[in-house]
Amino acid sequence: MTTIRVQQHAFDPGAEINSFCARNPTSGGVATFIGQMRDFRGPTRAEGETVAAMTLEYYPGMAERQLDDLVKQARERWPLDDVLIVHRHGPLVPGDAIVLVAAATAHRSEAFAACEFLMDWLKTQAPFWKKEATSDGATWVEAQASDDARAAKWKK
Amino acid sequence: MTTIRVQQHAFDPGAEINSFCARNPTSGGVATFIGQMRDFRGPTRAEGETVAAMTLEYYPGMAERQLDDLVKQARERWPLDDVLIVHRHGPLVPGDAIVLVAAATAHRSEAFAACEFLMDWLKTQAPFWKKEATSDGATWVEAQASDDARAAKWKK
Amino acid sequence: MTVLYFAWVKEKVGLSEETVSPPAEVSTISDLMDWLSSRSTRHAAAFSDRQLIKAAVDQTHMPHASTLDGAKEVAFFPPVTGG
Amino acid sequence: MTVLYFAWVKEKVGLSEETVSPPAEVSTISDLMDWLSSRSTRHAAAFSDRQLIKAAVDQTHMPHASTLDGAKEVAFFPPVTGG
Repeated sequence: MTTIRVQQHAFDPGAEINSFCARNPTSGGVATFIGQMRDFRGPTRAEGETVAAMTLEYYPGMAERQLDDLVKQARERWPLDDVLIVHRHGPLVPGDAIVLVAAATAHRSEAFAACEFLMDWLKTQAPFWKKEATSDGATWVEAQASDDARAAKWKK
Repeated sequence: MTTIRVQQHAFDPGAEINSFCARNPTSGGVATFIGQMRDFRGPTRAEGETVAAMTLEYYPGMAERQLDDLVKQARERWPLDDVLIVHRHGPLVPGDAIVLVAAATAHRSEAFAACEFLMDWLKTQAPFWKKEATSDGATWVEAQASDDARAAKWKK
Repeated sequence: MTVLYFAWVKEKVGLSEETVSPPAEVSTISDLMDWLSSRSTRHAAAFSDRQLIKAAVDQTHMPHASTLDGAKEVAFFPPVTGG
Repeated sequence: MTVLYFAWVKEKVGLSEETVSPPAEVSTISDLMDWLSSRSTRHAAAFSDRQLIKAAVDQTHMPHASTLDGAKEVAFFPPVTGG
Protein backbone atom coordinates (compact mmCIF):
# COMPACT_ATOMS: atom_id res chain seq x y z
CA MET A 1 0.00 0.00 0.00
CA THR A 2 1.13 3.53 -0.73
CA THR A 3 -0.62 6.80 0.06
CA ILE A 4 0.64 10.05 -1.43
CA ARG A 5 -1.26 13.25 -0.75
CA VAL A 6 -0.31 16.74 -1.85
CA GLN A 7 -2.78 19.06 -0.21
CA GLN A 8 -3.36 22.66 0.69
CA HIS A 9 -5.15 22.12 3.98
CA ALA A 10 -3.27 21.50 7.21
CA PHE A 11 -2.92 17.94 8.46
CA ASP A 12 -2.45 16.40 11.87
CA PRO A 13 0.82 14.40 11.84
CA GLY A 14 -0.05 12.47 15.00
CA ALA A 15 -3.45 11.42 13.70
CA GLU A 16 -1.89 10.42 10.36
CA ILE A 17 0.77 8.34 12.13
CA ASN A 18 -1.79 6.64 14.36
CA SER A 19 -3.95 5.68 11.36
CA PHE A 20 -0.84 4.49 9.55
CA CYS A 21 0.19 2.28 12.48
CA ALA A 22 -3.35 0.96 12.83
CA ARG A 23 -3.58 -0.06 9.20
CA ASN A 24 -0.26 -1.93 9.50
CA PRO A 25 -0.76 -4.24 12.49
CA THR A 26 1.67 -6.82 11.07
CA SER A 27 4.54 -4.33 10.75
CA GLY A 28 6.76 -4.32 13.80
CA GLY A 29 8.29 -0.95 13.06
CA VAL A 30 7.17 2.41 11.76
CA ALA A 31 9.70 5.17 11.07
CA THR A 32 8.44 8.67 10.39
CA PHE A 33 9.79 12.09 9.62
CA ILE A 34 7.98 15.38 10.09
CA GLY A 35 9.30 18.57 8.56
CA GLN A 36 7.80 21.57 10.26
CA MET A 37 7.79 25.24 9.45
CA ARG A 38 10.07 27.27 11.69
CA ASP A 39 9.38 30.89 12.54
CA PHE A 40 12.89 32.02 11.63
CA ARG A 41 15.57 31.42 9.11
CA GLY A 42 19.23 31.07 9.80
CA PRO A 43 21.12 28.78 12.15
CA THR A 44 19.32 29.84 15.34
CA ARG A 45 16.27 31.87 16.18
CA ALA A 46 18.40 34.48 18.00
CA GLU A 47 20.71 35.05 15.04
CA GLY A 48 18.01 34.51 12.43
CA GLU A 49 15.37 36.58 10.78
CA THR A 50 11.72 36.16 11.70
CA VAL A 51 9.62 34.34 9.16
CA ALA A 52 5.96 35.20 9.62
CA ALA A 53 4.52 33.05 6.85
CA MET A 54 5.43 30.87 3.93
CA THR A 55 3.92 29.90 0.63
CA LEU A 56 4.74 26.58 -0.95
CA GLU A 57 4.31 26.66 -4.68
CA TYR A 58 4.23 23.35 -6.47
CA TYR A 59 3.82 21.76 -9.86
CA PRO A 60 0.49 19.93 -9.78
CA GLY A 61 0.66 16.62 -11.53
CA MET A 62 4.42 16.39 -11.58
CA ALA A 63 4.67 16.59 -7.77
CA GLU A 64 2.41 13.58 -7.27
CA ARG A 65 4.08 11.70 -10.12
CA GLN A 66 7.56 12.42 -8.75
CA LEU A 67 6.63 11.28 -5.23
CA ASP A 68 5.05 8.16 -6.67
CA ASP A 69 8.24 7.44 -8.58
CA LEU A 70 10.36 7.95 -5.44
CA VAL A 71 8.21 5.47 -3.53
CA LYS A 72 8.62 2.95 -6.36
CA GLN A 73 12.40 3.37 -6.12
CA ALA A 74 12.27 2.90 -2.34
CA ARG A 75 10.23 -0.27 -2.78
CA GLU A 76 12.83 -1.66 -5.16
CA ARG A 77 15.44 -1.23 -2.44
CA TRP A 78 13.60 -2.32 0.69
CA PRO A 79 10.66 -4.60 1.45
CA LEU A 80 8.20 -1.96 2.65
CA ASP A 81 4.80 -2.93 4.00
CA ASP A 82 3.40 0.55 3.59
CA VAL A 83 4.44 4.10 2.77
CA LEU A 84 2.71 7.40 3.48
CA ILE A 85 3.72 10.81 2.17
CA VAL A 86 1.72 13.94 2.92
CA HIS A 87 3.05 17.25 1.58
CA ARG A 88 1.44 20.66 1.95
CA HIS A 89 1.28 23.39 -0.67
CA GLY A 90 -0.09 26.92 -0.50
CA PRO A 91 0.08 29.23 2.53
CA LEU A 92 1.68 27.95 5.74
CA VAL A 93 2.24 29.45 9.17
CA PRO A 94 4.99 28.69 11.70
CA GLY A 95 4.42 25.38 13.47
CA ASP A 96 2.63 23.84 10.50
CA ALA A 97 3.78 20.42 9.42
CA ILE A 98 5.07 20.79 5.85
CA VAL A 99 5.77 17.16 5.12
CA LEU A 100 5.23 13.77 6.73
CA VAL A 101 6.87 10.58 5.52
CA ALA A 102 6.15 7.24 7.18
CA ALA A 103 7.42 3.75 6.33
CA ALA A 104 6.19 0.50 7.89
CA THR A 105 8.37 -2.60 7.74
CA ALA A 106 9.08 -5.82 9.57
CA HIS A 107 12.61 -4.65 10.43
CA ARG A 108 13.39 -1.22 11.76
CA SER A 109 16.63 -0.59 9.84
CA GLU A 110 14.68 -0.76 6.57
CA ALA A 111 12.01 1.60 7.87
CA PHE A 112 14.68 4.16 8.82
CA ALA A 113 16.53 3.77 5.52
CA ALA A 114 13.40 4.10 3.40
CA CYS A 115 12.17 7.11 5.34
CA GLU A 116 15.48 8.94 5.03
CA PHE A 117 15.87 7.98 1.36
CA LEU A 118 12.41 9.36 0.62
CA MET A 119 13.12 12.61 2.45
CA ASP A 120 16.53 13.07 0.82
CA TRP A 121 15.16 12.52 -2.67
CA LEU A 122 11.97 14.45 -2.08
CA LYS A 123 14.10 17.44 -1.06
CA THR A 124 15.95 17.45 -4.38
CA GLN A 125 13.38 16.04 -6.82
CA ALA A 126 9.83 16.89 -5.79
CA PRO A 127 8.74 20.14 -7.47
CA PHE A 128 7.93 22.38 -4.52
CA TRP A 129 9.30 25.86 -3.90
CA LYS A 130 9.22 27.76 -0.63
CA LYS A 131 8.71 31.50 -0.46
CA GLU A 132 9.26 33.01 2.97
CA ALA A 133 7.68 36.23 4.18
CA THR A 134 10.07 38.22 6.39
CA SER A 135 10.16 41.87 7.37
CA ASP A 136 12.15 42.46 4.13
CA GLY A 137 9.34 41.07 2.02
CA ALA A 138 8.87 37.67 0.47
CA THR A 139 11.87 35.79 -0.87
CA TRP A 140 12.35 32.41 -2.49
CA VAL A 141 14.28 29.94 -0.37
CA GLU A 142 17.47 28.82 -2.07
CA ALA A 143 18.27 25.16 -2.58
CA GLN A 144 21.08 23.81 -0.44
CA ALA A 145 24.07 21.95 -1.84
CA SER A 146 23.99 19.73 1.25
CA ASP A 147 20.64 18.35 0.10
CA ASP A 148 22.09 17.33 -3.26
CA ALA A 149 24.99 15.67 -1.49
CA ARG A 150 22.66 13.68 0.75
CA ALA A 151 20.52 12.52 -2.15
CA ALA A 152 23.64 11.54 -4.12
CA LYS A 153 24.85 9.24 -1.36
CA TRP A 154 21.95 6.85 -2.11
CA LYS A 155 23.15 6.34 -5.68
CA LYS A 156 24.39 2.84 -6.21
CA MET B 1 15.36 18.74 26.83
CA THR B 2 14.95 15.01 27.28
CA THR B 3 11.90 13.04 28.34
CA ILE B 4 12.20 9.38 29.25
CA ARG B 5 9.16 7.52 30.46
CA VAL B 6 8.90 3.83 31.32
CA GLN B 7 5.27 3.15 32.02
CA GLN B 8 2.73 0.39 32.32
CA HIS B 9 -0.23 2.22 30.86
CA ALA B 10 -0.78 2.47 27.12
CA PHE B 11 0.23 5.66 25.35
CA ASP B 12 -0.94 7.38 22.18
CA PRO B 13 2.04 7.69 19.81
CA GLY B 14 0.36 10.31 17.63
CA ALA B 15 -0.52 12.52 20.58
CA GLU B 16 3.03 12.15 21.97
CA ILE B 17 4.52 13.09 18.59
CA ASN B 18 2.24 16.11 18.21
CA SER B 19 3.18 17.39 21.68
CA PHE B 20 6.83 16.78 20.91
CA CYS B 21 6.63 18.75 17.65
CA ALA B 22 4.71 21.53 19.39
CA ARG B 23 7.31 21.92 22.12
CA ASN B 24 10.08 22.14 19.49
CA PRO B 25 8.90 24.89 17.16
CA THR B 26 12.48 25.85 16.27
CA SER B 27 13.42 22.34 15.12
CA GLY B 28 12.94 21.87 11.41
CA GLY B 29 12.87 18.10 11.58
CA VAL B 30 11.48 15.42 13.84
CA ALA B 31 12.31 11.75 13.23
CA THR B 32 10.38 9.12 15.13
CA PHE B 33 10.21 5.37 15.47
CA ILE B 34 7.29 3.36 16.80
CA GLY B 35 7.68 -0.29 17.68
CA GLN B 36 4.33 -1.99 17.86
CA MET B 37 3.23 -5.35 19.12
CA ARG B 38 2.37 -7.78 16.35
CA ASP B 39 -0.20 -10.52 16.76
CA PHE B 40 2.11 -13.23 15.44
CA ARG B 41 5.70 -14.33 15.58
CA GLY B 42 7.75 -15.53 12.68
CA PRO B 43 8.52 -13.94 9.33
CA THR B 44 4.88 -13.55 8.23
CA ARG B 45 1.50 -13.84 9.86
CA ALA B 46 0.56 -16.79 7.59
CA GLU B 47 3.66 -18.81 8.51
CA GLY B 48 3.81 -17.58 12.07
CA GLU B 49 2.22 -18.52 15.33
CA THR B 50 -0.50 -16.37 16.84
CA VAL B 51 0.55 -14.24 19.79
CA ALA B 52 -2.45 -13.29 21.87
CA ALA B 53 -0.69 -11.22 24.50
CA MET B 54 2.70 -10.20 25.77
CA THR B 55 4.23 -9.24 29.07
CA LEU B 56 7.20 -6.93 29.18
CA GLU B 57 9.25 -7.44 32.30
CA TYR B 58 11.79 -4.76 33.14
CA TYR B 59 14.36 -3.76 35.70
CA PRO B 60 12.98 -0.65 37.43
CA GLY B 61 15.66 1.89 38.08
CA MET B 62 18.19 0.42 35.70
CA ALA B 63 15.87 0.76 32.68
CA GLU B 64 15.45 4.51 33.20
CA ARG B 65 19.14 4.93 33.99
CA GLN B 66 20.19 3.00 30.89
CA LEU B 67 17.89 4.99 28.61
CA ASP B 68 19.16 8.20 30.15
CA ASP B 69 22.72 7.10 29.47
CA LEU B 70 21.88 6.23 25.85
CA VAL B 71 20.40 9.70 25.31
CA LYS B 72 23.56 11.25 26.77
CA GLN B 73 25.63 9.24 24.30
CA ALA B 74 23.39 10.34 21.43
CA ARG B 75 23.76 13.97 22.51
CA GLU B 76 27.54 13.63 22.44
CA ARG B 77 27.31 12.54 18.83
CA TRP B 78 24.65 14.85 17.41
CA PRO B 79 23.29 18.30 18.29
CA LEU B 80 19.80 17.27 19.37
CA ASP B 81 17.21 19.85 20.31
CA ASP B 82 15.04 17.33 22.10
CA VAL B 83 14.64 13.61 22.65
CA LEU B 84 11.62 11.61 23.77
CA ILE B 85 11.58 7.94 24.72
CA VAL B 86 8.44 6.19 25.94
CA HIS B 87 8.66 2.47 26.70
CA ARG B 88 5.91 0.23 28.00
CA HIS B 89 6.23 -2.53 30.57
CA GLY B 90 3.69 -5.00 31.92
CA PRO B 91 0.89 -6.60 29.91
CA LEU B 92 0.45 -5.65 26.26
CA VAL B 93 -2.00 -6.63 23.54
CA PRO B 94 -1.48 -6.76 19.76
CA GLY B 95 -1.52 -3.32 18.20
CA ASP B 96 -0.13 -1.66 21.31
CA ALA B 97 2.80 0.68 20.81
CA ILE B 98 5.70 -0.82 22.78
CA VAL B 99 8.22 1.94 22.27
CA LEU B 100 8.36 5.43 20.82
CA VAL B 101 11.59 7.30 20.15
CA ALA B 102 11.57 10.85 18.77
CA ALA B 103 14.45 13.21 18.02
CA ALA B 104 14.14 16.87 17.07
CA THR B 105 17.00 18.61 15.29
CA ALA B 106 17.73 21.44 12.90
CA HIS B 107 18.94 18.99 10.25
CA ARG B 108 17.08 15.84 9.32
CA SER B 109 20.08 13.54 8.86
CA GLU B 110 20.96 14.00 12.53
CA ALA B 111 17.39 13.32 13.62
CA PHE B 112 17.36 10.05 11.66
CA ALA B 113 20.78 9.01 12.93
CA ALA B 114 19.97 9.75 16.57
CA CYS B 115 16.63 7.98 16.40
CA GLU B 116 18.14 4.85 14.84
CA PHE B 117 21.12 4.89 17.23
CA LEU B 118 18.76 5.09 20.20
CA MET B 119 16.62 2.21 18.94
CA ASP B 120 19.63 0.02 18.11
CA TRP B 121 21.18 0.53 21.53
CA LEU B 122 17.92 0.36 23.42
CA LYS B 123 17.31 -3.05 21.81
CA THR B 124 20.57 -4.44 23.18
CA GLN B 125 21.08 -2.45 26.40
CA ALA B 126 17.80 -1.46 28.00
CA PRO B 127 16.72 -4.11 30.52
CA PHE B 128 13.35 -5.24 29.16
CA TRP B 129 12.31 -8.82 28.44
CA LYS B 130 9.37 -9.90 26.32
CA LYS B 131 7.29 -12.94 27.16
CA GLU B 132 4.81 -13.93 24.47
CA ALA B 133 1.62 -15.87 25.10
CA THR B 134 0.87 -18.32 22.29
CA SER B 135 -1.31 -21.42 22.13
CA ASP B 136 1.74 -23.35 23.44
CA GLY B 137 1.88 -21.26 26.57
CA ALA B 138 4.07 -18.29 27.43
CA THR B 139 7.68 -18.20 26.24
CA TRP B 140 10.48 -15.70 26.60
CA VAL B 141 11.48 -14.03 23.35
CA GLU B 142 15.08 -14.72 22.42
CA ALA B 143 17.51 -11.95 21.68
CA GLN B 144 18.56 -11.62 18.05
CA ALA B 145 22.16 -11.57 16.92
CA SER B 146 21.15 -9.06 14.24
CA ASP B 147 20.36 -6.54 16.98
CA ASP B 148 23.84 -6.87 18.45
CA ALA B 149 25.31 -6.39 14.98
CA ARG B 150 23.29 -3.23 14.42
CA ALA B 151 24.27 -1.76 17.77
CA ALA B 152 27.92 -2.61 17.14
CA LYS B 153 28.00 -0.66 13.89
CA TRP B 154 27.67 2.60 15.88
CA LYS B 155 30.90 1.92 17.75
CA LYS B 156 33.58 4.38 16.76
CA MET C 1 3.58 22.93 -26.66
CA THR C 2 2.68 24.24 -23.23
CA VAL C 3 5.47 25.95 -21.32
CA LEU C 4 5.09 26.29 -17.56
CA TYR C 5 7.07 28.51 -15.21
CA PHE C 6 7.35 28.19 -11.45
CA ALA C 7 8.67 30.19 -8.48
CA TRP C 8 11.00 33.05 -9.39
CA VAL C 9 11.21 31.92 -13.01
CA LYS C 10 7.47 32.54 -13.23
CA GLU C 11 7.84 35.92 -11.55
CA LYS C 12 10.64 36.97 -13.88
CA VAL C 13 8.85 35.84 -17.03
CA GLY C 14 5.60 37.31 -15.73
CA LEU C 15 3.60 34.28 -16.84
CA SER C 16 2.78 30.97 -15.26
CA GLU C 17 1.97 29.30 -18.54
CA GLU C 18 2.02 29.94 -22.28
CA THR C 19 1.35 27.94 -25.40
CA VAL C 20 4.11 28.22 -27.97
CA SER C 21 4.98 26.67 -31.32
CA PRO C 22 8.74 26.85 -31.64
CA PRO C 23 10.24 26.24 -35.09
CA ALA C 24 11.60 22.80 -36.01
CA GLU C 25 15.24 23.78 -35.36
CA VAL C 26 14.41 24.11 -31.64
CA SER C 27 15.27 20.54 -30.75
CA THR C 28 16.70 20.59 -27.18
CA ILE C 29 15.72 22.20 -23.90
CA SER C 30 18.66 24.60 -24.34
CA ASP C 31 17.37 25.54 -27.78
CA LEU C 32 13.96 26.21 -26.29
CA MET C 33 15.46 28.48 -23.62
CA ASP C 34 17.32 30.40 -26.37
CA TRP C 35 14.16 30.72 -28.42
CA LEU C 36 12.02 31.78 -25.45
CA SER C 37 14.70 34.33 -24.44
CA SER C 38 14.28 35.97 -27.86
CA ARG C 39 10.58 36.53 -27.26
CA SER C 40 10.78 39.25 -24.59
CA THR C 41 13.23 41.00 -22.29
CA ARG C 42 11.46 39.34 -19.36
CA HIS C 43 12.07 35.89 -20.80
CA ALA C 44 15.68 36.86 -21.49
CA ALA C 45 16.10 38.03 -17.89
CA ALA C 46 14.55 34.85 -16.51
CA PHE C 47 16.89 32.67 -18.56
CA SER C 48 19.99 34.84 -18.16
CA ASP C 49 21.72 32.38 -15.82
CA ARG C 50 20.95 28.91 -17.10
CA GLN C 51 22.75 27.20 -14.25
CA LEU C 52 19.93 28.30 -11.95
CA ILE C 53 17.21 26.80 -14.12
CA LYS C 54 15.93 23.25 -14.02
CA ALA C 55 13.64 21.77 -16.61
CA ALA C 56 11.06 19.03 -16.80
CA VAL C 57 9.72 17.55 -20.01
CA ASP C 58 6.26 16.05 -19.71
CA GLN C 59 6.66 16.12 -15.92
CA THR C 60 10.03 14.36 -15.78
CA HIS C 61 13.27 16.10 -14.76
CA MET C 62 15.56 16.39 -17.80
CA PRO C 63 19.02 17.87 -18.38
CA HIS C 64 19.25 20.94 -20.65
CA ALA C 65 20.85 18.95 -23.47
CA SER C 66 17.85 16.61 -23.80
CA THR C 67 15.83 16.71 -26.97
CA LEU C 68 12.21 17.77 -26.86
CA ASP C 69 10.95 14.93 -29.12
CA GLY C 70 7.33 16.00 -29.43
CA ALA C 71 7.08 17.12 -25.79
CA LYS C 72 3.64 18.44 -24.87
CA GLU C 73 4.58 20.16 -21.61
CA VAL C 74 7.90 21.74 -20.74
CA ALA C 75 8.42 23.37 -17.34
CA PHE C 76 11.16 25.69 -16.13
CA PHE C 77 11.85 26.31 -12.46
CA PRO C 78 14.59 26.90 -9.89
CA PRO C 79 16.07 23.98 -7.92
CA VAL C 80 13.31 22.59 -5.72
CA THR C 81 13.05 23.49 -2.02
CA GLY C 82 10.17 21.43 -0.65
CA GLY C 83 10.11 19.02 2.22
CA MET D 1 24.24 -7.49 48.85
CA THR D 2 20.93 -7.65 47.00
CA VAL D 3 20.77 -10.08 44.09
CA LEU D 4 18.00 -9.59 41.54
CA TYR D 5 16.83 -12.03 38.89
CA PHE D 6 14.80 -11.24 35.80
CA ALA D 7 12.88 -13.10 33.08
CA TRP D 8 13.67 -16.83 32.81
CA VAL D 9 16.59 -16.52 35.23
CA LYS D 10 14.05 -15.43 37.85
CA GLU D 11 11.74 -18.30 36.92
CA LYS D 12 14.55 -20.85 37.13
CA VAL D 13 15.88 -19.56 40.44
CA GLY D 14 12.33 -19.23 41.74
CA LEU D 15 13.09 -15.86 43.31
CA SER D 16 13.02 -12.30 42.06
CA GLU D 17 15.30 -10.99 44.77
CA GLU D 18 17.40 -12.20 47.68
CA THR D 19 19.80 -10.68 50.13
CA VAL D 20 23.08 -12.56 50.40
CA SER D 21 26.43 -12.18 52.17
CA PRO D 22 28.99 -14.05 50.09
CA PRO D 23 32.39 -14.75 51.65
CA ALA D 24 35.35 -12.50 50.90
CA GLU D 25 36.83 -14.85 48.29
CA VAL D 26 33.82 -14.15 46.02
CA SER D 27 35.37 -11.24 44.19
CA THR D 28 34.01 -11.32 40.61
CA ILE D 29 30.62 -11.75 39.00
CA SER D 30 31.73 -15.24 37.91
CA ASP D 31 32.65 -16.07 41.49
CA LEU D 32 29.23 -14.89 42.61
CA MET D 33 27.51 -17.12 40.05
CA ASP D 34 29.59 -20.09 41.31
CA TRP D 35 28.73 -19.32 44.89
CA LEU D 36 25.00 -18.81 44.16
CA SER D 37 24.97 -22.09 42.17
CA SER D 38 26.14 -23.90 45.32
CA ARG D 39 23.15 -22.66 47.29
CA SER D 40 20.40 -24.70 45.58
CA THR D 41 19.75 -26.93 42.59
CA ARG D 42 17.49 -24.21 41.19
CA HIS D 43 20.30 -21.67 41.32
CA ALA D 44 22.62 -24.25 39.74
CA ALA D 45 20.12 -24.88 36.93
CA ALA D 46 19.65 -21.15 36.31
CA PHE D 47 23.41 -20.59 36.04
CA SER D 48 24.19 -23.82 34.14
CA ASP D 49 24.89 -22.03 30.85
CA ARG D 50 26.75 -18.85 31.71
CA GLN D 51 26.85 -17.66 28.09
CA LEU D 52 23.12 -17.00 28.32
CA ILE D 53 23.38 -14.85 31.42
CA LYS D 54 24.06 -11.13 31.52
CA ALA D 55 24.88 -9.23 34.66
CA ALA D 56 24.56 -5.70 35.97
CA VAL D 57 26.36 -4.34 39.00
CA ASP D 58 24.63 -1.43 40.67
CA GLN D 59 22.47 -1.06 37.55
CA THR D 60 25.32 -0.98 35.04
CA HIS D 61 26.01 -3.77 32.53
CA MET D 62 29.25 -5.54 33.45
CA PRO D 63 31.18 -8.49 31.98
CA HIS D 64 31.39 -11.66 34.09
CA ALA D 65 35.06 -11.09 34.89
CA SER D 66 34.37 -7.75 36.62
CA THR D 67 35.03 -7.47 40.32
CA LEU D 68 32.18 -6.78 42.67
CA ASP D 69 34.03 -4.14 44.73
CA GLY D 70 31.43 -3.54 47.38
CA ALA D 71 28.49 -3.76 44.99
CA LYS D 72 25.15 -3.24 46.67
CA GLU D 73 22.93 -4.62 43.90
CA VAL D 74 23.82 -7.34 41.41
CA ALA D 75 21.30 -8.44 38.79
CA PHE D 76 21.28 -11.51 36.54
CA PHE D 77 19.12 -11.75 33.43
CA PRO D 78 19.01 -13.06 29.85
CA PRO D 79 20.00 -10.83 26.92
CA VAL D 80 17.47 -8.02 26.74
CA THR D 81 14.59 -8.08 24.25
CA GLY D 82 12.78 -4.77 24.65
CA GLY D 83 11.99 -2.10 22.08
